[in-house]
Amino acid sequence: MIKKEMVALILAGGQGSRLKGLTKNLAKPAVPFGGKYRIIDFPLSNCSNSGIDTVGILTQYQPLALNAHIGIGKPWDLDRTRGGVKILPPYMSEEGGRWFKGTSNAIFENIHFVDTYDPDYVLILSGDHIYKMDYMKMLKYHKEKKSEVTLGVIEVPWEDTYRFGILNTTDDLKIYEFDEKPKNAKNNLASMGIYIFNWKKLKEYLIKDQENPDTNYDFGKDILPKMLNDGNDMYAYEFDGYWRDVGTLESLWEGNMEMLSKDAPLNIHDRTWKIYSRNANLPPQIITNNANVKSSMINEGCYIDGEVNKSVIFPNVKVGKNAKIIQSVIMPNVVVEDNAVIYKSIIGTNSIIKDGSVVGDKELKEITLISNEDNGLFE
Amino acid sequence: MIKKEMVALILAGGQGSRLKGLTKNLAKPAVPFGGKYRIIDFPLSNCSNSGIDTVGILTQYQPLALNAHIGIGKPWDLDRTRGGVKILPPYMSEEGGRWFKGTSNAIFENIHFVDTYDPDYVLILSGDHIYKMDYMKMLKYHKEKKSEVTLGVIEVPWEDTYRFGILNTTDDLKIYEFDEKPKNAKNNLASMGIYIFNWKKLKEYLIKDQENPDTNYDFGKDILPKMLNDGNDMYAYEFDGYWRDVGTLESLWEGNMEMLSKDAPLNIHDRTWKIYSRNANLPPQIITNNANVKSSMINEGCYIDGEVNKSVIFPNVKVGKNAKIIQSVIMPNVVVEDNAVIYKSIIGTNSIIKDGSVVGDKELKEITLISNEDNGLFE
Amino acid sequence: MKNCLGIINLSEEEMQIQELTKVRPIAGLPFAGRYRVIDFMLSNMVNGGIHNIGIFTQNKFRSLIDHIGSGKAWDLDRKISGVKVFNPAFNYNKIVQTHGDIEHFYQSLDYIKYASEDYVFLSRSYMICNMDLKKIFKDHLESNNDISIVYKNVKNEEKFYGLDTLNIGMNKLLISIGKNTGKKEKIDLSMEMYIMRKDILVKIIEESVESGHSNYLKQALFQELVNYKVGTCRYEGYLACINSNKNFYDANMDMLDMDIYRQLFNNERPVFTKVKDEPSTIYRENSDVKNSLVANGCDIEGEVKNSIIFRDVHIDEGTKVTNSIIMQRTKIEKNCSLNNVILDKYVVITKENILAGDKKIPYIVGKNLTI
Amino acid sequence: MKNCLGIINLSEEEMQIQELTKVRPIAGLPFAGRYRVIDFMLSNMVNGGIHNIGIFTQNKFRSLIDHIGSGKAWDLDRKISGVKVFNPAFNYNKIVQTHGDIEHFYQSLDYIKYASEDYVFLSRSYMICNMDLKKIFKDHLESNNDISIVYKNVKNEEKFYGLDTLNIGMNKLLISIGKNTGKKEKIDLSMEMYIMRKDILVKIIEESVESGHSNYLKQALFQELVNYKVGTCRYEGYLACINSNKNFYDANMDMLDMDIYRQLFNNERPVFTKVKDEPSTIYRENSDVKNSLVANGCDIEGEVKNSIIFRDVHIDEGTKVTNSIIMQRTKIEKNCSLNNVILDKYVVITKENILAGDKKIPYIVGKNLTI
Repeated sequence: MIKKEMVALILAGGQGSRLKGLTKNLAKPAVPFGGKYRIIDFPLSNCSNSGIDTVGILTQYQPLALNAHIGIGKPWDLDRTRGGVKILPPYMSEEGGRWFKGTSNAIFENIHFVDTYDPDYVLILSGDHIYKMDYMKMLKYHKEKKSEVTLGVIEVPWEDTYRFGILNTTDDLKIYEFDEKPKNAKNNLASMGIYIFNWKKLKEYLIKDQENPDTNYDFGKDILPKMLNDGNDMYAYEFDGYWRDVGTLESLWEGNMEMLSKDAPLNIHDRTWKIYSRNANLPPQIITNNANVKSSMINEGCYIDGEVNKSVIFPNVKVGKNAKIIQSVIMPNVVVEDNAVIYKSIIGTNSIIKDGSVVGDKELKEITLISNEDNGLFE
Repeated sequence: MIKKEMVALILAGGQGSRLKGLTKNLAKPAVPFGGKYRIIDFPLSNCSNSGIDTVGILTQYQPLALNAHIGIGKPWDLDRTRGGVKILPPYMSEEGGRWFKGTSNAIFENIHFVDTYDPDYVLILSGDHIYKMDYMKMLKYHKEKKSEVTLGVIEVPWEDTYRFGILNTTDDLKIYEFDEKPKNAKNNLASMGIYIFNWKKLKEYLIKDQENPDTNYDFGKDILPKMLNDGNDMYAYEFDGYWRDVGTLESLWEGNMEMLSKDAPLNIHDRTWKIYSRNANLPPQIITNNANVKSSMINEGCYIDGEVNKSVIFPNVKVGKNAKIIQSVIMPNVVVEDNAVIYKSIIGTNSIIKDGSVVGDKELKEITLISNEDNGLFE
Repeated sequence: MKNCLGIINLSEEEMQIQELTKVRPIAGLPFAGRYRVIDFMLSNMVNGGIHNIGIFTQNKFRSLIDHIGSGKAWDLDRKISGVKVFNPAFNYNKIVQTHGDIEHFYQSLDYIKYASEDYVFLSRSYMICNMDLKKIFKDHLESNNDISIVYKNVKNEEKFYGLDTLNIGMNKLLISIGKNTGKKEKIDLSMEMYIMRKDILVKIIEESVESGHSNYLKQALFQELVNYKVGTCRYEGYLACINSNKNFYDANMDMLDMDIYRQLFNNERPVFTKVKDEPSTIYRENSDVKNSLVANGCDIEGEVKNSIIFRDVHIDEGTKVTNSIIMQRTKIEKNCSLNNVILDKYVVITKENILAGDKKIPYIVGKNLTI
Repeated sequence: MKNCLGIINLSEEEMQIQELTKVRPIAGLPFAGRYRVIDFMLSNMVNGGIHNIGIFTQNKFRSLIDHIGSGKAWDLDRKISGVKVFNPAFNYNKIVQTHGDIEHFYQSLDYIKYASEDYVFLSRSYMICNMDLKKIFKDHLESNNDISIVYKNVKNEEKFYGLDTLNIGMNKLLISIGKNTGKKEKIDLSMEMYIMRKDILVKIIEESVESGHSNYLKQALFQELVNYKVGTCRYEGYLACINSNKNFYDANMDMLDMDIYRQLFNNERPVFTKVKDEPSTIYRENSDVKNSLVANGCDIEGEVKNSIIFRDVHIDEGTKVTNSIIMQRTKIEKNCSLNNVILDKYVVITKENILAGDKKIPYIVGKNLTI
């Protein structure tokens, strides 16, 4: 097997319970986003565009749709003879079944996979953030700083610091303290959940951590603080683009809405940094004579016979006559029958909104979720 | 999703502990066989050659090498837009982790997968037999007999009946009794572990079986006897080609040796029923001036500078000067150093046999296994 | 129809559709927002169970080869069989050039001969339809005829003038093939699709090359029909013939009729094409889109009525597009007005331009132009 | 070398290798048991990090297109870039045929111009070697020359007669290019590989077409070299030039020398080719194989010495094959004797045949023949 300078690992095993019904039969990274994508398309496309051709995806929770989506990585050009994308599920060994007990344990269980490529660096990503980032620039920074661990950070408004993991740094961005969800933050640089490690060093800590009886098997709680305490050089890498955690219904809704503005912070049309996904084979969208579409995104296979305003409509959605969709996210294959009205809602894949029904908060305050058993199943 | 007449499910989750060290880091269906294949290549190629384009592979034990081998099924022409081959691992759901508790439970947990294709029939295969068979002929028979379940059977010598699951049948091959490893067999038709079920009927029994507190979650022990007791029409389908279980070291060794004879019962060169596998990219084999090769199979990437007699040599094996290999199976990437001698052995992938060492039983009676931690890892 | 080889013959007349076919054969013409003309025949074959397809091109084959690629989009990237494009072999040493396509088929006769299939379904690509080939094949087998020709009974209209018509006699047997002069009110239009045993096609090609009496495969077929029992299979459903600018324009506009649209696009027999990585189309605040087919990746700020908009088209503020076909990656700047216009790919219409054609003679802007 | 476009120009002289190149270009010649000649240059490029490769063919391109396919075997089936085969466009309306390849490059100039890479590595395919292109590219960049030509310093032998030699001056700069007349004992053989900025190549092609002074790209390059600062990069390692039957035979036989074999085949820079589904080769009880290279899928019952055996060859009992090259899917029946023979693909040698050539003029049996 040929050596790779850097291997990426995407943590995609989380249940994402704050997304409620959407993740009942679906891993969080497989949740639809942005009119045609799934969340994991963003880190995967970033890897591909950054020139990283070896990616392991650690799965555990409801991986069927995710596995089918990723396949051998063709849509992201990651179907490589050497390297490429590999799905790493938990498995049974001679010693019995081994579920991943936490983020650090998941990587510990796959040390062998990483070692096959003998990398100098490992990039650890999570599968639930929306952003476009060149990881190779971060690696260059990591090397320049002679860092042991580099954490991607983003400036957040001071008033939001209490919601994030804040990194306290010296002037040259060397990290001296982690401050998890601080009440009185000393800094406003939040961790993005993007890490570059020197692989040898990380491996050493992973093995040590397994032997620690008090470990939570968690990167943030165990590995990183331990490494900092031991005096390893850790730096923050500032990212100044768009970055959003879409782990809650509110943030998922907001992330979708942000794509609709004229000066959308995430330029999805940029041909130099495309976001790839599995493309369905569906006919073009039909906008009928009765339709009235404004400030919305619509995808292939849709049939729009009603009103759509400030909404994101995924592929293969039918919107009936006199139906109204306001400030909503409509996931694939949904049927909105005639005269139905939807306000500020997220409608899960394969749902049917019956003729004349009214869904959501007319005042446009609360977000309503309509989900169903079949959320996970679409092509 | 489009309807499929028949979907195949391959049970590939077994540990295969009778293969000892070979399956320490490797699922049994991924064990190398026949000079370049893995065991699962046989049922997969049979599916492909039979025109079955939708195959689910149920994995559980050490699936990494198996997953990498199967990928999206390109080597077997099973990378289909609709259907194709899908790997079905156990996974975590809202209710927690779900290992497959047995063969029938494994299929129960994947009812949803099968239902996506709305098939009339389901073909259940195991991933540990070597044979070439047209499953479509069996389906034709199943339909003609108006059978609910059809079991593939093969005539075994009467003296071996005690080792097999024997089916007692009426003259028209209708099954009236299962006789597991009988001391005094009434018949010599052994079950091959190949079943065609009417899907609706099977599903009904799978669901019932889950609710039975005394179930072993096993096809042979629970589902089939229950169906027979309930008076369902079950028929045996006689197969008269070569069929071999390679689940023990002895049978694995014998199966390999059987390929070497001039009138080998399994014609691997038959172009009308090719056995497909992932093909490595290796240069041709080199037979040097010192080499002496007789009655043996050798694959690409090998360098043979010694004696090879009645042996099966997998890809990328080096055989040093004055080394001798007699009646042995040498798996990929093995290095046999100068002057080493190997008698009647199975040498696991990536092993090194040191200069001058002698391995195996000089009397050619016992089979010796040399295995190592890296058995699972080769391309 | 696993036992049937598919052949698509692209040797087509392009006289009446020159501007758009400068850079591509008719088979490669963009259609209905995201397809190319050949996608329909390819999908018909794949949905009919044909897994071995040969496409015989004439010139201008490069864009078509790019489109077909490995055949993945049609699930035709198979180990055995799949899709194969035959370009006419180009022999430097042989300056004498025979006209017609029969020579081309003769050069590749081994492909036809040695394919494992026993039957062959021969067609052109310029007839757009969604046809159940399994049924057609079944009809042919049950008829016990040597050859079957597929036809559609249509009300005669100008768009069918000059095409082949079938004279059908007793038991659906063919009497003769004629040209549609426009005199009859209803005609049985030949869809130029033929089913036969493969050895019959091989024999027809060989005999024709030997005798030299035909330069075109179609000529050769017509000449030989007398020697065989030739039947007919009737097709019901939408049919468009892409052989003139007007027919191309009208067929695209037909897609806005939901009844026709649903005849071409359904779940049972989907139309496959090469997929592209395009984001969703965005409709801006002041956009106004009605009765239109819109593909992915567009950014629409202006007004669009009764039009077909292909992928990645940008229509700026204040611009009105009506009754038009706007192909891929086109940009129409501010305050333009377009009516009865066809814009080919990569066209830029600079601001405040007014372009208007007539429904019968749409105004066409060729590929890559900026006006 | 991600920033470098690769171009393989197959416009090659086949005068001295006619029998084997009847059905394929030199680039498509089978080599070393399972490869084709072009695999080596393709693999050099891929191992050097070049991901965008254009292959410019002349005639007989069909088998080559089959071999390359989607480029999967070389990991070149990429979304952006990958491998593209350019056949000379065939214009029915233009009977006047210009000779040479420069016209072909000019037709596809957009491909070169609009590729995202800034540099281009231009080569032929008939030179077989395993070259570290990353190092060559680094040397070129550090030299600050406009163009670099790759050469190898070789002891002069008959096999190099007639090829280009470089006259190299101070600082490795090129003085001139000459022909090897065989007079010197050691020569700096041009490997006909050129690295330059892409715009230089485009300029050379455009100027050459404009002035009409060259029909071949190589001519054009030579003509223009005076206008640029041209350096040289030295290659050390095995080199074979497949431009005559004898050189083809000798180069295959070279593979039996383990030192040479290991120079061409190593783990660091593997040679990729299209893989085939073949079982292991079986050596029967009475077989006797020595000093030979054997590919998969063979069934050997007889004697094989000092030979190269391709895939799926059957050598029957009592047959002796020595000093020979036996290509794919050949069958040699019982009690034959072959010495210094080349059998092309699908040949059958019926029983008790004796074929013997000379090492200098091996006996060649063309494709598909039964004798």
